[in-house]
Amino acid sequence: MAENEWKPKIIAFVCNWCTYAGADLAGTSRLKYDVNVRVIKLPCTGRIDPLFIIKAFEQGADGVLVSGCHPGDCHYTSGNYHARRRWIVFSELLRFFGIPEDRVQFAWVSAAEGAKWATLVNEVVAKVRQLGPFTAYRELETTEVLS
Amino acid sequence: MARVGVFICHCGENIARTVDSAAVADAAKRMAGVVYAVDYKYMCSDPGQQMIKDAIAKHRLTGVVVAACSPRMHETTFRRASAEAGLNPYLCEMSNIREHCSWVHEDKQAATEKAIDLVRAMVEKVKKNEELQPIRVPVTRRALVIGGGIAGIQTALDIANGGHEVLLVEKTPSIGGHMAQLSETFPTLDCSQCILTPRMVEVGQHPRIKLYVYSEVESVDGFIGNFEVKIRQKATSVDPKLCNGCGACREACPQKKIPSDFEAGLGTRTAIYSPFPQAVPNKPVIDRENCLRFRVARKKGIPIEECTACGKCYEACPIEPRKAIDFSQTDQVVTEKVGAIVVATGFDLYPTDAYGEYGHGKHPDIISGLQFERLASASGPTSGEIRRPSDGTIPKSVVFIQCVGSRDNAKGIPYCSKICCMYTAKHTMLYKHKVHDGQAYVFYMDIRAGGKNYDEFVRRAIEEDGAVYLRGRVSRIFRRNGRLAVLGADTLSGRKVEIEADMVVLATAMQAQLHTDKLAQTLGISYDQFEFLSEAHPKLRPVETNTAGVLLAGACQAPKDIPEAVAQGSAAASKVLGIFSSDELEREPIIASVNENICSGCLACEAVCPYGAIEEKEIKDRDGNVVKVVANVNPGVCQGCGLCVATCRANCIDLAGFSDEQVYAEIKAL
Amino acid sequence: MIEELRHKARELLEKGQVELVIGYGAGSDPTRTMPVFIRRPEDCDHLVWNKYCYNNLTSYLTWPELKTAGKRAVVCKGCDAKAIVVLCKENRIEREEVVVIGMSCEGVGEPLFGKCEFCDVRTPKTCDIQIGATLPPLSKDNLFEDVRQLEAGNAAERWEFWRRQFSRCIKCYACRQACPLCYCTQCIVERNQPQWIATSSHPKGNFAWNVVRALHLAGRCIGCGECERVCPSNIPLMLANKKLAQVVKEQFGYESGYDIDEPLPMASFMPDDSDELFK
Amino acid sequence: MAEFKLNEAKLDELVNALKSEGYRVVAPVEEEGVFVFKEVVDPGEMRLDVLRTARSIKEWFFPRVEPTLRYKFDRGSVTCKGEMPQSPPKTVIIGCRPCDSASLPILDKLFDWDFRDEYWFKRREATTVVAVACDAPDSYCFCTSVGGSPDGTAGSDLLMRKTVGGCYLFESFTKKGWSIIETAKGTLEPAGQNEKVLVGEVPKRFDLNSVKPWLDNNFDHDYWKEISYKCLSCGACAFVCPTCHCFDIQDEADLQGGVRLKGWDSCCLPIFTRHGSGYNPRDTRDARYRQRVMHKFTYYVDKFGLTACVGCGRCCVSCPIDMNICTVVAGAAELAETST
Repeated sequence: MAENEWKPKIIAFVCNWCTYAGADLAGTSRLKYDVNVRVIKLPCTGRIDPLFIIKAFEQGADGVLVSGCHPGDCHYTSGNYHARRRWIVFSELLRFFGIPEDRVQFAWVSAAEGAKWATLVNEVVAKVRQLGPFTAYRELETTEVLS
Repeated sequence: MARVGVFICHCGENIARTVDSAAVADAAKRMAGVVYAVDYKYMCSDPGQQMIKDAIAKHRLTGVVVAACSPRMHETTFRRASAEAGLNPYLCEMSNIREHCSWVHEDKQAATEKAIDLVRAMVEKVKKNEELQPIRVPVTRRALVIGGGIAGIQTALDIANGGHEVLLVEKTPSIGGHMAQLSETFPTLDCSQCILTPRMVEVGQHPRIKLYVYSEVESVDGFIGNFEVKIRQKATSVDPKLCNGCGACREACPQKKIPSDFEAGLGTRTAIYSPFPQAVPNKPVIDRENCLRFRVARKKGIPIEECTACGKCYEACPIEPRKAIDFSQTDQVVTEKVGAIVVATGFDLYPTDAYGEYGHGKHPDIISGLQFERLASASGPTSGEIRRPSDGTIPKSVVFIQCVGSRDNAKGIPYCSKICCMYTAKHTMLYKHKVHDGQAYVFYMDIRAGGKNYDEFVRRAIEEDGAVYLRGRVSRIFRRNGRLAVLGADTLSGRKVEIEADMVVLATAMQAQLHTDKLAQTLGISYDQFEFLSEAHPKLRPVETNTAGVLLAGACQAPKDIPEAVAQGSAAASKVLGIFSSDELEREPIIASVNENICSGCLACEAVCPYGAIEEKEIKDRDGNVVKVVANVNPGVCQGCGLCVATCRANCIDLAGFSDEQVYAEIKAL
Repeated sequence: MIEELRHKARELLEKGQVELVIGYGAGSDPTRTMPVFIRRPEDCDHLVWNKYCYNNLTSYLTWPELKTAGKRAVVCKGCDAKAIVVLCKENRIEREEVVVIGMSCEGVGEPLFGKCEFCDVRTPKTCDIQIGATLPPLSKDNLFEDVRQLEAGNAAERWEFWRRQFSRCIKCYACRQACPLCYCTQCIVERNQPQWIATSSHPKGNFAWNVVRALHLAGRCIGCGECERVCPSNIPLMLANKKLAQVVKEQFGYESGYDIDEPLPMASFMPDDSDELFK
Repeated sequence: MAEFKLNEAKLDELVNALKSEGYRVVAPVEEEGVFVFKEVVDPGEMRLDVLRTARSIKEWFFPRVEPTLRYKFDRGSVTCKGEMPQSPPKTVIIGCRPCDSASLPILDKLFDWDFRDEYWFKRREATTVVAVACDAPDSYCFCTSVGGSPDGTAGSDLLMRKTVGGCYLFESFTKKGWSIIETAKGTLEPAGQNEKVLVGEVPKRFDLNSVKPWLDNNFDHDYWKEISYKCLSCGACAFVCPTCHCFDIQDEADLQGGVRLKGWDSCCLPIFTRHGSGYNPRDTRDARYRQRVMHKFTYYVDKFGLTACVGCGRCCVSCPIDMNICTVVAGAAELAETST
């Protein structure tokens, strides 16, 4: 069945200090998680621009994961607080425009939470698998407007 | 045209077991812009690094991607290797195919595909990388310490002894702070002044410490290594160069009834005064509020020069020919350049007026802990004898109440003042040692005696010196035939208690020094709702603030006892010495920069920057007219978080190392 | 009211209190008006005021060529005047350099524009000279009704709704050009290194553009509705703007265009902002 | 001379007849509160009474975006594949106004100038244009000032004129037009000798002959600033215009390959003609708006002998600040009068 052939594509935008380190920890602890996630490292969740997520979908992502330090633990003291506001607003907008909530997951994963990272990735991939490929977005691809 | 070299590490079996490194190398060879790709058992080994260096030379690489372990592990290794081969280190990137791939996946084919993706992403990114040069900021190796209490003194001495100049600014006429007011100190009961005054003298005489007493910091500009501070020296009306501190002026002053802050209101002082005998510097100042001549001048509305009232001090001054007394002296504002600033403004005591039920102020024999210190102090108003302020009799029974203000949400102070448990225990001992037949009672909520020899100390107060500890709050205190009836509850026995006391001592809460918020704003550092100054990170950067080059010491940050204040003073000093270790600061070039052509100057970036690294910049035309205002990043201050970049709607601010172009390339590659 | 308006404007120019009055003039037909820039007192008779005064004239305040025009007066409805607050917060203008002539307004448009049914600034809050009687604010209780209605449907329905709407966008950028808060020297869609947003008006480019347009107005949009009014394809842009206004109000307790001292919600934070969204 | 007429009541039959003959029928249809030319699904949605659709019929020949080229990357090398519009379906546009029709021959010149634009002509060939004469023009109409008329025939294959008796007179001018009549024969009836047709009046607002010379000599006239200082610099006017034809070429690519797109552009947008250096020869609003007027009323005339404006009034209607090109040109004409 085609469902098996389709490999969900999840792009994860993570901060360098907490979540990236947390993912490293998952590795050093040899925890196993789903292979369909690709991590892009940034200094801080505060650096993550909503445009990244739009672009990720345009590039064929079926799901996006955004993760950084827990509130209060930001390496840059307030980066994730600002990011939190940004995501609260942005996720509501995406929801309003009809993008299923399960396609964009926001999380806090600290450098000590390797296990949380592993579970998180598995959950996100599972949810996206349930939704299937993000064909709705793919359909926007058409360049023919009228003919 | 990009010439990227890709180096795939097996990490022994660690990667190779689940990722087909050779296949990744082959795939890499087919990526646009890749001119060389190879896999090797241990890239981080010397031969591995040599392969990279050779390839850089042989294939004239413009970028290097090492697919191996986490960059947190070996990024520096490979960047150094690249640099040694003459490639800018920031043109070297790592793909994490171990922690993020081989170690967390089992299916070899899938893991290999993922590894290829991760390599492709980095290849695309590295093509957009730019050569970056470390940022160098010159450092003025000279420190400013604000506050002359024990924390400030310790900091100043450590920095000065470390070989650098220090400016120590104190707002009162003498350094010493609260510690100078204390009688003995817990848990050793050694005399506070005996251990403090030698340090004060050392400061006063230190060749590298410049003392600004009776002065306050007015403004601070600049950034780490390059601050410019304006210091206001209030007019002391005494020429410090001429005055020899003989004290004749004080003797002569007719204004003798002014309540003394140093004596916590239990003693008096003259209008021309120095706060206490061991003051450093030992030069008096004229308190212009209370000085007769100034009062008359104010009343008549004439300039002080024309006023002839009193002048007893002037006559008494033995200095010839020019007297040390100078009524016409005015405030001076001096500008100094410093490279680092340590804030040590200390604490204040919670005003007990808020506790009507405890009647502080209504009855002279209900006093604060600090007042008790003065009573117990050999240099105090009663030369160390415990006597009731009201009638000078010796109190036979004293009630000590802890947590007055502290841990009382109703009074708006949820936090614990930390030192009260200890000093109350100390008070009961001092009292017992001075009044052998006296009885001390202590009302407490909990006894918090964490610290070296602290709990032992409290136990001694109870077991050896017989202080009676009652767990509970006091509901009311009122006068009854010359004594004080203290009504309270003993929550352990569940009984109401009433104690006939001759004196009541309130362990009042510590709070931030008045106007700490103003100072914080001048310094551009943050503070909490109680106006205690905020550290950069509660665990890992307890001494730094968010503003690089501004550090904290002592109780201005949170309630602290003397050892802690001193320890933090030394910590702050060591940070300063670190900053001063070379005449240039070198910093990672991962910083933001503004495209001034398209910046519209809304300054949202300035609002969000956690470090105050962004300020307005005026763009002027040739005639000097301001054409527009844009944001400007101070490379010396920027820490490279990139918050401003994602905040900017027009994306006209970008972050080196994580630029829009680079992230975009990564997203496209995945 | 017109006479009062003209009189005040004339006075400002005569007394040299302003160099320029930006107001409404007669349009090409009785149901329209056209912005006019008036520099001479005698021209003040060109000013008009009626229910066809749609435009939000504060858009002109941020024009570089007018920055040098010295002190300016601008004729504002209550909704328009809210933009002044944001423009000041964002350093576009100095409050002192602009004289706001606030018109008491019973609503514009025929039939009445949607925004006017929930107007709580029929008498402008931000204004230096008030023209016309003070009018009581209207209830905003049902302000977000249309938002709720759309949200009643499921994600697929909403997606379909917006896909249909955005596919009709022709990328003429009238929405952006008319918006008083779209003042960027270079709009993000005009960035091509990298090209975050496809400039072509195909569904993909249109979706990205409309997401970003709405997002960049989050916590800023003052609800003057110009974007929607000027859209030649009649796309319900205000629906998205209102959604974000609702989020910002409910989550951060902030309403744009009222308090000049409050920090901008998207450039500030509270440690206790909701954490629900986050795993 | 009309030989046939169609009873209003039979419009649906007409549409069905055309459809069954394999025509794709395009006509004014309501979409989200605006009228645009769309393929007619249910004959009932066709609205011949609509005077002015939001956008012109231009987009049925010159879509707002179309791919012209696709390419693939293979390491260093690129392989390209030109993309010609696959021959478009046989189409009939019913219910455009004579002004819209008139725009087609004007643009034919442009698209067959230095090279023949197949994207345009393939669609032109496949499309039959059936205009409806205007019985009730409005104050925005100024076709008569630019050489058109409410029942002009330029560019139409067939013109429908409304009669007092609630019928449409059919008059064809081309083979394409005639084959429509052939197809629709069943629904038509012979026209009477002297049918009373309803045709509206459009007053002439200016004289082209006096406008052009003035424009030619007044590139730097203050007039341009006076009329355009408040232009918001949006592209609405150009995008709704039947004759505005400026387009932009954009590449959209990823690592595998990409597509080169041709899309509408507007001389009023701030970045129009901005150079790579950042320099923009038309950096000011008046320079850009002047370009719009000059292009239509003199440059195009010089190059192709035609005025690139058909007086449909769409730009005036959609302008956010009510700038009115008719008034603008009329103003220029006045200046021309006074200056001589």
